[in-house]
Amino acid sequence: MPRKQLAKFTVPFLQILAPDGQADVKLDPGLPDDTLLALYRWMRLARELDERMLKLQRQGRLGTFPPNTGQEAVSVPAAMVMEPGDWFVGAFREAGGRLVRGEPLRAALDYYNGWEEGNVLPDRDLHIMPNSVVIGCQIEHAAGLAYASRYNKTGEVAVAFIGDGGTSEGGFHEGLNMAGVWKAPMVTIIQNNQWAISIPRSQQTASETLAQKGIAYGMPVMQVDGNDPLAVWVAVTEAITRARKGDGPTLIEAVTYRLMMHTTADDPTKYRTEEEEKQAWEHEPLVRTRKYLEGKGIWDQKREDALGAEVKAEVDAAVKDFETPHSWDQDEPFRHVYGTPHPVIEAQHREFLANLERGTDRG
Amino acid sequence: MPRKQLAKFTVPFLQILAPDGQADVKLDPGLPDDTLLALYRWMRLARELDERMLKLQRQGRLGTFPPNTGQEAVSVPAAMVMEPGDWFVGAFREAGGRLVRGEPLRAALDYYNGWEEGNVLPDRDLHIMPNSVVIGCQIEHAAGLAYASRYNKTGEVAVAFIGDGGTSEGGFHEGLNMAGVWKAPMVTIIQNNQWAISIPRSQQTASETLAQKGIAYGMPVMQVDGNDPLAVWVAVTEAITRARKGDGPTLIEAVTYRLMMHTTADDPTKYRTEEEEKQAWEHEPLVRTRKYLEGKGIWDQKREDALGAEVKAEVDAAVKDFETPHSWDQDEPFRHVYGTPHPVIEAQHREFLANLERGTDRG
Amino acid sequence: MAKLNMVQAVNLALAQEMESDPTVLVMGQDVAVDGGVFRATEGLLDKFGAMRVVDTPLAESGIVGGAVGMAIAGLKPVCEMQFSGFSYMMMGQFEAHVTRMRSRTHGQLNLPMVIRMPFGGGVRALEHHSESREVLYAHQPGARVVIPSGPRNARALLVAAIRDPDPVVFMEPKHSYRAFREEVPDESETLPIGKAQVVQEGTDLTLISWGAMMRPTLKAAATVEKERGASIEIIDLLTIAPLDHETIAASVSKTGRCVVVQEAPRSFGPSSEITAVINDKAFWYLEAPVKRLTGYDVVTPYFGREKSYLPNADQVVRGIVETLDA
Amino acid sequence: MAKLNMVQAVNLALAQEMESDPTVLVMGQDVAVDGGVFRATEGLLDKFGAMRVVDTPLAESGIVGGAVGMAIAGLKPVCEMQFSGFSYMMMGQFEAHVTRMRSRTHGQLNLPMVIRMPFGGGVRALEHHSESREVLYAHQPGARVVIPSGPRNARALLVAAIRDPDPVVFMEPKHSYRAFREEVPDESETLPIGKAQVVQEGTDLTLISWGAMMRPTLKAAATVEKERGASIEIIDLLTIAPLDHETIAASVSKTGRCVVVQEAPRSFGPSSEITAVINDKAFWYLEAPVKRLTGYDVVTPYFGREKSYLPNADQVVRGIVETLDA
Ligand SMILES: Cc1ncc(C[n+]2csc(CCOP(=O)(O)OP(=O)(O)O)c2C)c(N)n1
Ligand SMILES: Cc1ncc(C[n+]2csc(CCOP(=O)(O)OP(=O)(O)O)c2C)c(N)n1
Ligand SMILES: [Mg+2]
Ligand SMILES: [Mg+2]
Repeated sequence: MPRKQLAKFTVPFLQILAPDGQADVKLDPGLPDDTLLALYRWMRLARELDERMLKLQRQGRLGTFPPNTGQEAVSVPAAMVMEPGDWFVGAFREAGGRLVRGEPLRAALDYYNGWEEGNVLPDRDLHIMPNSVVIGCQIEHAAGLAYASRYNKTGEVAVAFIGDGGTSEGGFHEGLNMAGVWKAPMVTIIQNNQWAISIPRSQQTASETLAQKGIAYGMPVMQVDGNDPLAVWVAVTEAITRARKGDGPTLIEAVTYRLMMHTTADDPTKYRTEEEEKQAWEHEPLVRTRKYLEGKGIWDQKREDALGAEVKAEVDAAVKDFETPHSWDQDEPFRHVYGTPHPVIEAQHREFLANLERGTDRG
Repeated sequence: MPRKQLAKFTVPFLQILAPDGQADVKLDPGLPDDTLLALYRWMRLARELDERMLKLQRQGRLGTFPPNTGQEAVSVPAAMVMEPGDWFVGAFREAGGRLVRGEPLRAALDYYNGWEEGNVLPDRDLHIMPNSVVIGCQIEHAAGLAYASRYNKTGEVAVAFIGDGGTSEGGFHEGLNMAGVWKAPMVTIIQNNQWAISIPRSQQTASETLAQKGIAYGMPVMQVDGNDPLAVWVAVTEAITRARKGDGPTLIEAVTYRLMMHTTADDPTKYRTEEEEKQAWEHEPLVRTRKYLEGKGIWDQKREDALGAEVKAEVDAAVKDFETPHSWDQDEPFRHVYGTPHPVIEAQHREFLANLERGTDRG
Repeated sequence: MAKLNMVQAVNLALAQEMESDPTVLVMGQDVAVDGGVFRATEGLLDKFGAMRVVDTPLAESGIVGGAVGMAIAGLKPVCEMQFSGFSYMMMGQFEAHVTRMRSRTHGQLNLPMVIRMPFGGGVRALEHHSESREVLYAHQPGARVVIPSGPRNARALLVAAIRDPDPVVFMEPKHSYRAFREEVPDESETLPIGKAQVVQEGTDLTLISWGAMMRPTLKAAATVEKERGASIEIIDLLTIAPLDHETIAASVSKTGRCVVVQEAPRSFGPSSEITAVINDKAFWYLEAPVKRLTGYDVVTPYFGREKSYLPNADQVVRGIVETLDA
Repeated sequence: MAKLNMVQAVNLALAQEMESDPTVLVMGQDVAVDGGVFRATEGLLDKFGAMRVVDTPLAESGIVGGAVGMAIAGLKPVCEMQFSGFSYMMMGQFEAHVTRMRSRTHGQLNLPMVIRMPFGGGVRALEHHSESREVLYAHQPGARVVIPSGPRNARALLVAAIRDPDPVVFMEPKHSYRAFREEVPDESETLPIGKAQVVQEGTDLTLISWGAMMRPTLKAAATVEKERGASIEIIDLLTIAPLDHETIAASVSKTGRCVVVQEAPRSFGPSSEITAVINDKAFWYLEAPVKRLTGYDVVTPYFGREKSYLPNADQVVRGIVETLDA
């Protein structure tokens, strides 16, 4: 039994919708028209929100935020194929998916303007986890949520997102390994947008694909064109189905591109060329989806204009709401250190209120 | 470009010496007789040390320690193929390899009897890292050592060890990923001894092999029979050669078995059967190596007895030395908090000495 | 009522809470088949099965991060860190999520989870098995840090910790695991988290400690009482964070003198906080400086030197006498 | 001599040390091509090349663990944690190795490495970008914790940290990064690590702070001096651990009154240690309790509430007045 091959692995790739809007007929999932229209609408809304937030930020009316422009075809279809009870476990670049899951437009505005109120959902049962700004942790949370699904036999699936950069963190590894051992109903989607701030994908890891990292945990893997919402739809559906059946977790790499800056505090011209960005725009997901819809005869310029007006109005309303002066208490944090009172916190709470009242006249 | 296969990976396996002592002639590296005899001697010495330490521990003459019995064919040949400048980066179950690298027998005795003196090597240039009791950290250290080798163009290779359990830690992941990106001259050897205390390999990870975890980092991988010193010799030699040439890191899984308890504080009957242990003893490395030497006509019972007496005498001498009363200062730690003095430490140092002098008569 | 040591008391608390609340589960390295390296979870696997007594991979961050997910999904995970010395691997999860989830969501998501960890020296163990680093957890608002000192309060506090709506770091002084036994009632009982206990009233000096240091502390108090006829009030903190300022301040306001005994290194240790609280709340009553008897600001030595580095009753006696005479 | 802000001063220190010592290298996320998210490492890649200015994968533990290996092999890595809020991911490496290697090997292996991290609030940043948690590092013997307060001392201390034979956690108050400029001499200069600086002498009260809090502290002192004619001695700690007991004790022994201003949460914070040191060394000189003006024991709020949570000059003024009048 000398040198022999013990095990073989392959990394499949899936693309259905080409950049020109042509779908591979053998692979097209044949989604109903209203589903396709909803899909496009969510992506447009997410894009509109990004663009408005960027404007607000530049005008000093909003804090720093990470735009998801160019990546709408990842989180939007993923969120659409999830069941209501499934857990949406984001990193911080899944604005589209969050909207699909029922997060109000305004939540992102409040959150990125420095208010915890943006994390308070209309309903706890929306099963959306808050952003995990600390990268990698969310994969471990998802493994635990998925474990709980098995524990309580709820059939819920945890769908987690992480960036290409995030795959280097220990938390990515520990979470996926546990999910593998637990055969946990979990789907992990790497949004490989080619950049982790200024670090290109090639300097993040020496592996040929990010999908293959799932081989380390004995789970099925797949790379998909992340600018192709149909491929994402099919891949995530397959993975969720497998998870819900009790066949364990899946790792999906969605290859996409971060078309804007990392956050509004970032200047991409320091580390990448305009040429690269221009090329990437040619693969972006909205245009190709629109062409696909046009090809199916369910879309045209008139409808496009109407939708544009519609999402603009929706975002307008949210921004108006957001900018209506609110009277959120400054002392709110004191109410949420613990769920039960403690004299140390209560005393400091009083001290805080007294300081607040006295103001900061002298600096 | 629909569903296609992006990448293919295989996990090769290597065994040269079968449990019956027969070597695969095509694969036998044909090591010189004196090398083979030295290899066997180091393994016997490591075994002898384990057995004596176990006795000492049971008699209350030594603290807790983790025996390496059954795993000698991993760290011993690996250490033998290393160059003097290469870095030996152990976990804590590489007693054999440490001896090969020049660590005195007595060091392990002092270390496991609660004295930092066991970490102080006769020469800093032995390039042996202290045990990393905290699992996983050592892989990150090795990546840094290997980076420094490239930085200083020394050609040194860092050879790191970790257990099957250790592969679940984030440090394993972060260290190997960095090594991959850095094309660092590093060889990582997983001692898959089937158990992490009471957790069997099958519950540690869902991956079919541990070797395949290297696919996540884009590095060559190999599984070897870890009870076969020739296979380890060949695999580590290949990997070190590749590393020294500048072709980057390798991950090797050595399949072996922890024949004794996890540490002397552990009771394996709680979690595994005698039957399993008995079977494992049939694959242990010393007997098969001895048979191989006998087959080559360079070993017999007489030489075996002589070697037995020799290693016993060597261990006897180390134990005698170890048990000779020493006068290591109790206040030593105060001298090594920092390399330069600070009044806070100096004041506490004086306080400590005063307390020490006064004793603990009243409890 | 049975005479139990602390390991058995912990085991009892876990078994009873798991019995009465099906959402409670136990997870960690070697907690199931092996029953825990200290046997604190022994027998639980047989009673409650592998879904509720979970042997995890070797991954502290994964364990705690997994527990965060479970807690959000309605479970009450009791995680075990095999030794506190390995718990720092999960500090990222702890700081970023364990302590913050409630505040982040204004209470919409809370984490009823417990992180148990044996800590402290005195058992002649390997490196990383002897530290006292409770401050690393205590300084982070959002979690509680509880340290029992004996079997009975360990049981009662662990039950309270499991029932607490918020994360509790439950640090078990391993030196006390099998050091002595106490009567522990069969029926479940709790102690309030956040409250210190006056274990003995007195008028001349307040002696404060917690965990394994309670034993040399009590011994020293008895010695000084006998030798000097002093009346010493003794406080067992039980909860390190948030600290019970009232009990400390009331006692020191009465006695005017205070000695704090701690195993952790001195600088930035719990006794510094206690001193600061006394400074805030009882300054005008102080007749002598607060005396901190602590571990030293050195890297915890291996066990060959451990004994001389752990505060002992003799030092406490001297500290008390010095403070009485000051 | 040029007028630099703190980011530029840090940059200057790095550039000059790299110039004069070929074993010094810089590593971290986005430190090379991007020049660091705060531009502290800008231009270094061009000057020193990619081997010495290393853009790493997104892995804090890997960065610090890698630096441990490099330091043992004779290099002097200066690691950057992008924000202190992410540094807890490397706490396992820090506790187990960074702080212990020297002690473990009785000095045979030492770690001349620096871990730089921007910390603290005041820049309207996202969650995890505003905390002050220096105690988590300060409580661990074996490493030093240094916090500059201005461009000139930042440069001098960073140079000293890089040359130090032991690991230094170098925490940069990001609120001060671009807040003001100072003359920074071209020629390299150092400040001793472990020494606090008396930035103003006085007789009525000792005012202690560090980092970004030095600004409201100085402002408050000027106000009280003007309004009350009080003479205030001001200490800038510069090194948090190990702490400069002498300077603190000497000052408070002289003034009899002390106010400490800290951004971190109050409980188990640096000001508690300072209070305890004063209790130990200057108790009999105290005419009033030490006043701690600190952050609150709450989870650091997002920036919508940040301003009311950061100690401000007004509070410091009131604290000083109260302490003078006590
Ligand atoms: C643990 C941790 N380290 C560092 C950071 C700082 N940081 C924020 S985003 C980012 C890059 C993330 O890249 P990637 O994972 O690819 O996600 P993307 O931003 O591209 O969506 C970094 C380094 C962080 N948030 N968390
Ligand atoms: C980070 C960390 N967590 C937990 C432990 C406690 N512990 C010591 S050895 C061990 C099992 C190690 O298993 P493996 O990696 O397979 O190595 P082996 O003991 O089999 O050689 C555990 C859990 C540790 N030392 N470090
Ligand atoms: Mg990215
Ligand atoms: Mg093992």
